[in-house]
Amino acid sequence: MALSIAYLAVIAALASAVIALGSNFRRNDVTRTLPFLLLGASGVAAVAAGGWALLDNLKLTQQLALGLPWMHWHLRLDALSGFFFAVVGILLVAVSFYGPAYVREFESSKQPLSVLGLFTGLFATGMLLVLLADDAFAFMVAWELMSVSSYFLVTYQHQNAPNRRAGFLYLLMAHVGALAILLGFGVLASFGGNFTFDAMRAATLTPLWASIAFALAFFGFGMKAGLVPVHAWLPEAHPVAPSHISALMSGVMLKVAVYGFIRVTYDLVGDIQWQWGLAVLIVGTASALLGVLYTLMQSDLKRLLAYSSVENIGIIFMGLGLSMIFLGTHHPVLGVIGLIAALYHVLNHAVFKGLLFLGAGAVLYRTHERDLEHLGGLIHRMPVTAALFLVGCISISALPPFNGFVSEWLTFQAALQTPKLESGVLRAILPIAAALLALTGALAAAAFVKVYGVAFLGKARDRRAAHAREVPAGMLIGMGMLALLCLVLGILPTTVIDVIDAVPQLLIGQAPPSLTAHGWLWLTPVSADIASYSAPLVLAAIVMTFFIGRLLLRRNANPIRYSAPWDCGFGPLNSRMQYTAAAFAQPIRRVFGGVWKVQEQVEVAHASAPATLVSGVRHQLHISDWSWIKLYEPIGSLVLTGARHIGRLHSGHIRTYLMYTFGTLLLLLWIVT
Amino acid sequence: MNLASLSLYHQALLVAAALVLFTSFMMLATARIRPLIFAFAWQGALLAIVTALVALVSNHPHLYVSALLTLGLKALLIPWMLHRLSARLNILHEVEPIMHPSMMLVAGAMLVIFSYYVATPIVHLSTLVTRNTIAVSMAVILLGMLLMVSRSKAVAQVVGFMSIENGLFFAAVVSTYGMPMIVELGIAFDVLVAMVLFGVFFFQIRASIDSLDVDRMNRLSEKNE
Amino acid sequence: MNPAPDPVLAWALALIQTLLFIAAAPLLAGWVKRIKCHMQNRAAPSLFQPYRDLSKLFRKDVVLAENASWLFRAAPYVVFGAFILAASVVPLVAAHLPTAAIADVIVLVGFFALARFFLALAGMDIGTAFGGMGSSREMTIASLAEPAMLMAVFTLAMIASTTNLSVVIEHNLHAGLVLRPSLLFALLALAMVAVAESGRIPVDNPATHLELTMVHEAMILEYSARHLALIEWASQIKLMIYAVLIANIFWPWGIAETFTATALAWGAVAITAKLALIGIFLVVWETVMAKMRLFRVPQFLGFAFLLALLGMLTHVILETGT
Amino acid sequence: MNLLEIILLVPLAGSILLAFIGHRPFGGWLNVGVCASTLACSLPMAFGVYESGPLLSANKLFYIDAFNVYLVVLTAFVGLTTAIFSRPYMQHEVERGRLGQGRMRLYHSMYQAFMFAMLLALSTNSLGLLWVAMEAATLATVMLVSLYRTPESIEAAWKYFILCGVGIALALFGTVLLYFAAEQKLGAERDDTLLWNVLHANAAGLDPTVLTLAFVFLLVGYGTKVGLVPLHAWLPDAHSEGPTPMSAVLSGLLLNVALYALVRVKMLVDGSLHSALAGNLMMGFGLLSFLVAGLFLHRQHDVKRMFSYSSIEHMGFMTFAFGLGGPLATFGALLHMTVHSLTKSAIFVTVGHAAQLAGTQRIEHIRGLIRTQPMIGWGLVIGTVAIAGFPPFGVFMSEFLVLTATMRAWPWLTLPLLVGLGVAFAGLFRHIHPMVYGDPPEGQKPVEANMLPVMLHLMIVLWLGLAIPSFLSKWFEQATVLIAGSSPL
Repeated sequence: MALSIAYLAVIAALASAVIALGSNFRRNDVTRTLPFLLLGASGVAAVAAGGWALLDNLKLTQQLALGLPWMHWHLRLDALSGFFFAVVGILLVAVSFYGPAYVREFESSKQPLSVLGLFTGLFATGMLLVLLADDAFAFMVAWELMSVSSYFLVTYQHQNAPNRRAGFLYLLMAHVGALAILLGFGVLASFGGNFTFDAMRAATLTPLWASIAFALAFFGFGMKAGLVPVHAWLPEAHPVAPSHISALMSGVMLKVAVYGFIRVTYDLVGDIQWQWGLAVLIVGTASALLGVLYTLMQSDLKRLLAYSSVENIGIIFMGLGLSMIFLGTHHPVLGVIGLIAALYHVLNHAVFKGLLFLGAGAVLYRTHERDLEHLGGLIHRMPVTAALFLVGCISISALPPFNGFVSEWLTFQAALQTPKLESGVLRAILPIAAALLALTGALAAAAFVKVYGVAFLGKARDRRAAHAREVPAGMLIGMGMLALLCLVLGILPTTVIDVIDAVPQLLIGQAPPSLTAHGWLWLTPVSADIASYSAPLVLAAIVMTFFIGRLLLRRNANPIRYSAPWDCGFGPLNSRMQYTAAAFAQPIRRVFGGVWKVQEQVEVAHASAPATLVSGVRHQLHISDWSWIKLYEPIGSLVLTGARHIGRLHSGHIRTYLMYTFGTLLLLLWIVT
Repeated sequence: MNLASLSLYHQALLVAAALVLFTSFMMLATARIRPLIFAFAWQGALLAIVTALVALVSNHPHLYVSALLTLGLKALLIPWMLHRLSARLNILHEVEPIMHPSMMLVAGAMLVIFSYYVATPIVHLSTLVTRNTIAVSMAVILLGMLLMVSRSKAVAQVVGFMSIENGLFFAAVVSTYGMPMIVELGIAFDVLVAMVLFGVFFFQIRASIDSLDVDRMNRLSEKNE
Repeated sequence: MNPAPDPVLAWALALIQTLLFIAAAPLLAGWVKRIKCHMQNRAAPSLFQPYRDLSKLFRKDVVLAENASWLFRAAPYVVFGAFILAASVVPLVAAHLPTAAIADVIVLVGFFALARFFLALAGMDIGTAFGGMGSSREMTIASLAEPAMLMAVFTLAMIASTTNLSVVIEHNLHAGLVLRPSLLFALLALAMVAVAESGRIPVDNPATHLELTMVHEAMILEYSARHLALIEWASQIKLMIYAVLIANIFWPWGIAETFTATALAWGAVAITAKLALIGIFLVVWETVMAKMRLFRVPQFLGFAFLLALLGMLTHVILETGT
Repeated sequence: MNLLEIILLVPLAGSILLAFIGHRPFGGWLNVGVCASTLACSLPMAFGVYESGPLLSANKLFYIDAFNVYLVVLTAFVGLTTAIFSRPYMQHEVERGRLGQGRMRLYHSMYQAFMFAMLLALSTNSLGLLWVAMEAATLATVMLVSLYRTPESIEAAWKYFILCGVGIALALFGTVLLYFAAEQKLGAERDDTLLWNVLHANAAGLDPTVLTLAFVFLLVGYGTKVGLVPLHAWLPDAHSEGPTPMSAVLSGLLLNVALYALVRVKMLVDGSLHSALAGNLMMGFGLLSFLVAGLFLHRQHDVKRMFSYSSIEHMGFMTFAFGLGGPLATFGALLHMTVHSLTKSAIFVTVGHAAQLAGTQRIEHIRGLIRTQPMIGWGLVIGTVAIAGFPPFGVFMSEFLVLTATMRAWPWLTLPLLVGLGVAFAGLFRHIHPMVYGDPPEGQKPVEANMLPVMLHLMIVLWLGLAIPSFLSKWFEQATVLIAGSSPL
């Protein structure tokens, strides 16, 4: 039953693709809205199926007569896939509200909407199928379907060169990652006998081969998830897609990669070694830290959000790494806490990153401007969007009582259980990771103060920002839904975790010990006197103090007077005098210098009359990613050099070619005799 | 085996085979087009003789047919066509300098040894009287390739190609007393058509690069790109 | 959630203690000011000057900048609320109060971050260069201070194997007099972080209004009347929280564990004495130190982080062994 | 006279007929008609074989079993679709003045002659005739390569002619050796010693050393036509300079036929040698071609040339797979033969239109196809996605199978394979991207294009990727059993 609901979700997504293709022929509101309706339906079905699977901890399997004659597609819906199903569903629903109004923007553009709709539908189909797949072949098919369709979405506005470049890079990375994953499956299958996941589960690998399989999966899925240093495609590809697609990609597609990683590592490979966990933890920490540092330096709103996805994926992998370390050292209980933290952050990041990308889309929709330096003062022009975006910012900055804080708190708690470990080295390393996580959180807060302060507060820096209007209701509903979720997930963690419990029960065979032992009010990871957090009370207290304060103070107060801000006596301030995004990040740029490749140049123009008088200053700043210079460009040039050398073979002289034939013949004859 | 114990025909056969090999070397050594063609014609003729002798000693009547075929095709028709073409393209008297001719001949000798070395295991199997000539036939093929590699004139290359065909036919005759008739005919037909096409191409090449020097045809390469 | 003798009493006490905390915060500020003046041979204001300032500010009419949005007006309340919450979590005179279970020390840091977040946004709301500058610097400093603080806190948490403040305190209380190198390092680190976070010399100067040196003051430049009062008060609470944390975690002696009148009285006396002492320390420190350049601050905090790290490592290596 | 002879006679007659009236306006249609009737005859025969096993013609000269029957159908099918495409295409060429009436006659006649040669090569039972047919295929196409009479095309044709001629000659020597070995075994007086089924029946008794030598010559000979590195030099030239329909059938069919011949021979040699020598040689050549061709892709400037390198790459892959042997790899290779020839011919069709659209084959001058003519642009990009081995297209399924088999047999060889796939993929897309996307140059007009073949092919490839229909899979399975001796199921 639940499985058939899941099918319903897939079919609805597929149908939306087909209908969108049909909409090529007659354009009107129906053909624009219908695909999104179906997408929404698919989302609802996905949430339903996923929720069901989680609540009842189902384990449903089925075979479809697709694929190879002797290897049909195996499908399976269990708690893990159910959880991710729900995550995907939530965002699909939000997008289905948001989309119809948003895509109006593209009706004027040269690309037909039908293409957008078609690949959006296929994209959703692909993601849902990946979650359902229960054998390597179906998995790879669905996986690549997801990659390819999202690639076409990235290149949707292919008239501008960055999109083309990003698209190529993205597809290449996706393909390389997929090949690694395929190889990983191959290793598992060669032990398991065939390519069904059941066989792989049953297989027992030698530690070496297990590590190889794990490494391949880690590389492949990490590449898709955007871990440092193979993240470079992500900030290129995500920003250039239409915003609701960016929301899906950053919010959900990366999570599908996380799903793949969890599925392979926890479920298929089996007995985890703590060294893997350490590797994951280190890579995750690096991604989190570098991700947020790069986030801080961006001035393109969507690019900034994309980099912050790298950061959050890093946090998720930190949680997974901790959990793997604990599992590897036989502390299943603690392993569960880490896993729960990671999963919870998966959910949270999907929600708030979706919200933020949709918000960025709303800004783009009205101002057609992605560069922070040209925005400003939107809180006056688009109050609702501003409020919703603020919720997103608070959540992603991990501030209580919103959802981002809960998952980070859980991660901290997991990290603080190190005294239970035998190895002193691990005991020393884990808290450092936790401290770096703290640094990440603080920098993230700084980054989003910058985003919000520059884009929404202050004065408009640009005519288009000054004349922005609030976006249509549909888009607001889409965002509002997610904003509400941010709050709910923030104040009812215990309830949510009660639902997520099914996943660790499935993977580790162990329910979280006492996370929710003290009722919905108290979140207690290990035990009550080790740590506890009561989000509802925190919220209550904040609200209470807030209103009491206002009541006490607003009594018989005179009306507020408005006047010009302090201008040091130099006459009125204008919007050019505001702090810019680059200026905001400048101290951090100096503190962490060397993390980026910074090219900064200041040109001072002197006035003619007195040479000392400065007539204008021009400041240019270009921040580039080391991973380009150190990793990608060398590989690329390597291939090109190889190609050039190979090219020499083709001299164009027929006698040379004859010589090849002759030589080959003689060589072979000599070999065989 | 000692030659004396063989019948006169056998000895004649071996002599002819040796001469076929010799003509290959002649082709390798001649710089002018015309003697090249003549050498090739001689090779064809000798081949026909060999075939006839084989037919005689191993009383395979159908080999007479292929002997005639060879004579007509390889010794008369194709050389005539080549001669006529080169006359019309007036390259009959062109001289193509051969780089290190002595090296060429040494290389040729090496090839003969190599083919002997390769062919020995086969020879041991065979019970045919002509088995020792298998190595020779393979040598003729390899020498033909060497000729094609060493010459840059289109005509010379065609001659080399045809002498490879000769070698093949030679091999077929001496190793298996010829292929089934239908195959023989098919091969003959193919060779003829090929020759006609070569003729067409000579003019096309001439028209496009007004020379028959294949080394000047190197537009299509990966280097310039 | 701790097995308090009588939940009602416990909650009541918690409430009272919180109010006491809030009420006492300006007093600490006044005390610090007064000592400072004495040390610098200036005529000292009364201990209660801060209360007078606050009440004056509360009575004044609000003047807002034209560009101010609702966020600008909401920020002070959020900030104040966050600090009240923080205050309610920290045991002042009595340990294991139920409120301590609402939020552990990590959440405490979270509250600080929340307040900072809104303050920084408010700073950018008006669209003046000062506000932006202040927010930028505040976020920079905070982002460096937070890991140091958490590192120090983690050391404590690992010693007491809990992040619940009152449990930590009880643990230290019962541990008796143990000389733990890790605690020493943690204390120093926490002190440095406290100095940085509560905007004291050498990181920031609460007294200055020199445009280019302001950090905290730059953000709140446009605030007036009750908004300003709330923010001032909040920062006084912040200072107090840090002081109390240091006092009660490292010298828990005297804190009340049972809710009897005598115990509580002793607790009150003890904490007053400790705070007075800490105040004096702070003043001495601020007097002998000179404010450092903004870009020296990272080194300062980096040193704090290093100390905290050392504390953690010494704990792992020396005190538990592998 | 059974269906088989008819299948052979139809194109032969068509060729002769078209040699006289091929230039008429309806010549193109006639060409299509002949191909259609060929296909029409091949289908019932295919089902006949499918129902009642292999069939041997009366004179024993023709032999159809599960292996070659589906290649016959494939050849007829792709021949038909390409003919459909070539009609408007060649008309456009005539309008552009690149071709005269006489050439059209030549073109159509040779097209059918080529079809005839390939069908003969596929269906014959005698290895000698197989050789004759291969040579005939070369001769038929060599005139077509130089159809435009440009210096480049003549050069390409000459190289094609000489290299393949020599190669084929070596193959003939290999055949002679086979015949020799057979006669040693079966005695000289029999006349059927060159027939494949006889040889296959007695493969075990053939002398190993002779067969080893024979295989070397045959490998070099037919390998030249398959386009194995380093014997491949003719292939890119011939593909890029000939008319596009020719490139489509060369890539899609001729290479398959050559590989077919090679595999037939390998079956004999394996039967005699009881060692993996033949297989290992094929694997070596296959892997080499696969990797080298992938690198070549990166520095191409001519779109057809680029895709011909991709053909080399894929042929290398198949050769590798056949060399690997074993049911799984063989099944994959057979499937790959099918999907590759379908996809590649579809791509060449699209590329042909694209080149007409832009008026050149230079990659840097082909821009903004999707804008100018969405059908062509999307056709090209989807086709490339398919050939690059992305699911759910069939190419992925076959590659998946071969990789699986490789992991079982030679785990460490999967690494170069995957690297090669990645490199080749990058090489293809770096060029395709600017071609299809972006804004078109000024005044680029759509052309009359018949995209039916493309859609048909890609649909089939997609279908094969999602689910192989049972009759087809049974068919492949029979062929696999024939070649590898056991079934993957």
